[in-house]
Amino acid sequence: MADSKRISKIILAAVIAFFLISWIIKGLAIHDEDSVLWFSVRDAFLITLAAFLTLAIFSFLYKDNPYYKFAENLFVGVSAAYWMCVGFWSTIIGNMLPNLSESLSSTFGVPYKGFNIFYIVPLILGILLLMRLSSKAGWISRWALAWIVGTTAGLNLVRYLRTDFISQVSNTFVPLLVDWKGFGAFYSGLSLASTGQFVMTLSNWVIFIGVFSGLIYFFFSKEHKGFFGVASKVGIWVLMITFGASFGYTVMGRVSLLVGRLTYLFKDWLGLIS
Amino acid sequence: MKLKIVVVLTMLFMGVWAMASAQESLETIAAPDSIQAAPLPEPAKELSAKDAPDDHGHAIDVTWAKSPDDGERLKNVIGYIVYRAANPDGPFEARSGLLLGTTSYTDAGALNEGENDFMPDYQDYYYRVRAMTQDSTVFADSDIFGPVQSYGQWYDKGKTAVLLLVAGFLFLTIFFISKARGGAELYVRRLAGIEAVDEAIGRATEMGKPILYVLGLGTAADIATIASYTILGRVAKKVAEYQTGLIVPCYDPIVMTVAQETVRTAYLDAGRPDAFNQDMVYFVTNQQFAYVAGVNGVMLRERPATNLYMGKFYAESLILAETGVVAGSIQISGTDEISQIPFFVVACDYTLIGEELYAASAYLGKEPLLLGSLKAQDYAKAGVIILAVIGFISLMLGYHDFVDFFHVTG
Amino acid sequence: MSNIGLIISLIVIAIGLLWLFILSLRGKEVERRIIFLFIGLSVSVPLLFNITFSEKATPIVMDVFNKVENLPAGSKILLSYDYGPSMAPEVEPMSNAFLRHALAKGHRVYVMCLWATGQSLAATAIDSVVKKDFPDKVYGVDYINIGFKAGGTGVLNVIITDFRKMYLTDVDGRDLDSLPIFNGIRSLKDMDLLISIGGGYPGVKEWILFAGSQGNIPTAGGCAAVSAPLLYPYYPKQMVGLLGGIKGAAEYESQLKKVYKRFEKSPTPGIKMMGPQTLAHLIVMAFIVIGNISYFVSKRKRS
Amino acid sequence: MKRQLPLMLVFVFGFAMIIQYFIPHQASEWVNAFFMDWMMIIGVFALALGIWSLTKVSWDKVKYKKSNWQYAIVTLAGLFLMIFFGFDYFRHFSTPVGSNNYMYVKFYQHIVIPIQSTMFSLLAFFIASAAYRAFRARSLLATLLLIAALVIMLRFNPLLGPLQPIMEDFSVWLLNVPNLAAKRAIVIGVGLGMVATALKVILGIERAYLGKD
Repeated sequence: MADSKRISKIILAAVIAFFLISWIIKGLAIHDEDSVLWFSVRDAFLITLAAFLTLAIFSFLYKDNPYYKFAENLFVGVSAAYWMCVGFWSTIIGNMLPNLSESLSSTFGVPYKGFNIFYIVPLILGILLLMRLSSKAGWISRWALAWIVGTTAGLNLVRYLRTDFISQVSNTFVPLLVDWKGFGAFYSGLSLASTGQFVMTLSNWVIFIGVFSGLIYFFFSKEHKGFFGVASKVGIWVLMITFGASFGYTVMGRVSLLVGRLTYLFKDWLGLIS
Repeated sequence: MKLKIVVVLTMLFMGVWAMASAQESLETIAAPDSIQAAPLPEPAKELSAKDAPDDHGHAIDVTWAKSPDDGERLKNVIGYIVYRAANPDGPFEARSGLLLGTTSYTDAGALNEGENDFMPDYQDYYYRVRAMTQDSTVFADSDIFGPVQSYGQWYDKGKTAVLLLVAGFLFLTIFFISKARGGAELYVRRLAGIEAVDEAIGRATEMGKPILYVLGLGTAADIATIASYTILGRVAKKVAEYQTGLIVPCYDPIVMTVAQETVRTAYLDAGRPDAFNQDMVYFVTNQQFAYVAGVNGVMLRERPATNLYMGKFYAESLILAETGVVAGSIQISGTDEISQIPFFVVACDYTLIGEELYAASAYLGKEPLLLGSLKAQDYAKAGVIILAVIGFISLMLGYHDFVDFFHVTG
Repeated sequence: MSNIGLIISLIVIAIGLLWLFILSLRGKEVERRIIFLFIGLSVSVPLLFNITFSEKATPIVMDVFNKVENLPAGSKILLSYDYGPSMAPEVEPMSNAFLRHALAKGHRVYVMCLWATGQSLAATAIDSVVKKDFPDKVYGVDYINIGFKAGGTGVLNVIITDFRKMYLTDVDGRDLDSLPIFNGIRSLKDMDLLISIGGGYPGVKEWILFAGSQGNIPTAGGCAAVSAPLLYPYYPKQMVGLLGGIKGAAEYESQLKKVYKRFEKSPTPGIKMMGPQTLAHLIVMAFIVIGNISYFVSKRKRS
Repeated sequence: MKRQLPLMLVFVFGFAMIIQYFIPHQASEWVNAFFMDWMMIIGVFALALGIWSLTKVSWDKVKYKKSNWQYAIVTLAGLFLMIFFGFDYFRHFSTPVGSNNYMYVKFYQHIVIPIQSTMFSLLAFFIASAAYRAFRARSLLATLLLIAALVIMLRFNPLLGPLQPIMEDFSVWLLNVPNLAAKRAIVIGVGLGMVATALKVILGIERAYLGKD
């Protein structure tokens, strides 16, 4: 126990020393005659800090460790505050205040739009929500919650139906025989070109059967037996092929992200590549 | 005098030459170098204008028939410009750019007074369409049409398909729920992912370890999150009965508030209000990856026996699920976010795919009322399949009205 | 020196994989940290040692290249930068390659944007490519940047008949008529090739529908990998060709290098990005194979 | 009052929003715009609750010296430093709305952004470990998953030689056709599930979230 504590202390010292040296070297590297010394020191610090945090997160891949814990907790705190400030400045000051109070608007330097009584409502609802902090009157906050849940449920019910559901249903109406001019023409013009009749017709059939069997798979009140059994099996096959394909396709994007991160380390921090 | 004659003669000559060349081919006319004065084209015909349907007002649809010289005869009309005035005598101002290959235009203005281009409702407007040639000084104006007024509608006819669907589905749901209330037995097939939830809670109790419930990155506005609350309610009730621990880190503060209320209710239902602690459900941060970092920390340090991911998830899904594997937890996930389902399928023990997430709350509750709505969903799916078959047949027969009905506008 | 490092690292990776392969034949599982290590290596080795794979241009990319190549010198090519910073890593290599190719061939290049965010990206790209590789090319004679105009497809509807209804000046406020490159240019129809880079809205699709097909002007595109499948249906009828994602960019760059010796030393970010991509894909596939072997071996052992 | 009124509010506003969707009139758009605005404003109040929750949980950790309590101090320090910088406005009345405090911006650029993109890039590692573990031909379904993934990944392989264009065409087809069909089936199912859930909430059948007492 005492040993492992000593080892982690040594590691800590080594890490601190390493990043201090890196800071100094970076500072020397970016400093030239024209730049102010303090700016070089500061910029070098920020680059080194970002590199340290990057490596601290990567160290999580080995195992959970104090450096990851440090980065994680710092990240949580800073980001929560960041969004709090953004919300306050852009929404409360930028959006609500100009509709409520002239004097406060001018204090914060936002153009006053005229008093609008409708902006009292969210203020009241917001205060109702804050009543949660009181143990006695906490139930009042449910009024605000009820408004939020009701509105969003109604809002999304129809909007989702329109944007996704109906457009997907209507797009399923595809001709199962593309440019059909009889079997003779079909055979003579047979080609594997992606815009050819054969591939288009085949694709439309796959789409039709895929959607059909996929929907059968999602039937809850029918036992998957007989016809339903076969159809739902085809459905889950199509789903699995799709999942595999999407997975394989995503690898590229994820590798690009890692390339971006390592480029930062190798180029911006260590200067190994140009 | 002589000069005048020369000019007139030249112009005459050019006019004749231009006319002759105009009839040769479209290419010569379309050529950019042809700057000769073209002969006057015929104006557009049958101009008409009416309030744009199914909208918020402040817009007028203008239609006209092609000028006879558009594509035929002189072939010198290349497009049209729509003009509008408040009086039949003018002044007319251009309301469109040069419109190509179309004979209709929606003249829309701003909605509110004081904005640029404000177009008040219930006011008379007069329209005129100008047929343009390659040479912007050679054009022909149509007759004036008017007066016409714009106004807003109270029902959008383009959304009838949605209305019918909502009404039909509402009817189905109420019908099956009242049937279920009447005591009818409704069969529901088993869903492995949901049966696993009960087992997983039992396992956590045996191991004396907590359960981690992640509501995802959805905001209070996502219906997937609403579905997740109800699952959380059922899980929390069981957890309270078994006296296992529960950890619910939240991404959205409103979701956190609702989740706290949900868990409190569940503990009350289980008869253990004393065991409820508000801090079981807490806020982490509403930044995607900071939230993930925090939840990862919880997984590796508290070592929950079971991780449940229910709701909306984005790129973080795989980070969460893989860390859960490292921590050795049983993992059950459910999301309607299609792009993330593959990662959950690959990394979790059980995954509720899409609609199964919405069915889960009904399953866990086993309440007839909720099962009734599942039955309604099934009938609606059967309806979609039938519609698709009808659509396919009607396309075969060349009858497009049926398909067009489902192309919702607006 | 770097070659030795490269060879050593590749040998290390190969031996490592071989060793894991042998272990898998005994039914052993690979620890996840070893997989992580291999992924880290597969991305950083190509980055550090600049490994590149020769990319052979596929027909859909080759068609774009040939179109640019076979136009007579002095042809007019319009490049539209329709993307923002988040898409830039994937598509910027394409726009740079197009710019290089067109200028090297002696074409006149007209740069514009349908995305507000494209304007500054276009300006920096022109600065970095033209000023460095083509110091003799003159702004306003060989190339021009007319910048961004709001309106999306509306802009296309107008400039297909008349540029000057939308654009009176270039991006720096110079009168178009004072710049020789715009002599005799009236509309998009005077262009010999339109190239849109960026797969969002408005993007390649809108250029095809509202400009290319409308005015019968050859149109080509470059887009992020995600949007490529949505554009394939337009090829080859309405679209000359398409560069899809970083792979399309890499193919174009290698073709460019093959034909033009002068670009041997030019940066090829597309090809560079493909090194880590290819190696990482190979590693992931290798691990899938290893996983299956150890699965079957241990299954047989048990039974 | 504690339970009936909220249920009524849900019902009334739920249906109001559904009806609002079918009315194109300006008045209806106006209601919608207001509601969206309100939601944003209430969201900020809720965020205050969130910050309170985060502070309380972290503070309790420090106070009761729970495990890893030292790191809770880091959270609190980050939180309050950033809030301090973000509200620094009160000392600089000249800055425009929003926080342009130098340290606030730098903290964001050099702490939030690098950690965020590094967390995101961890996916490159996890995608490999997940593929290794899960893509095994255990069953027919797992095999389909595995083959589809391999086919798509192979499109990148320069070693394939002349087979590569065919592989590419096939992977594009796979992404465009079966992929589209499956996604469509999921979307249609999800749509119905959403409507059913929303209806249950509006009708008051599903009310777990509203508390009981």
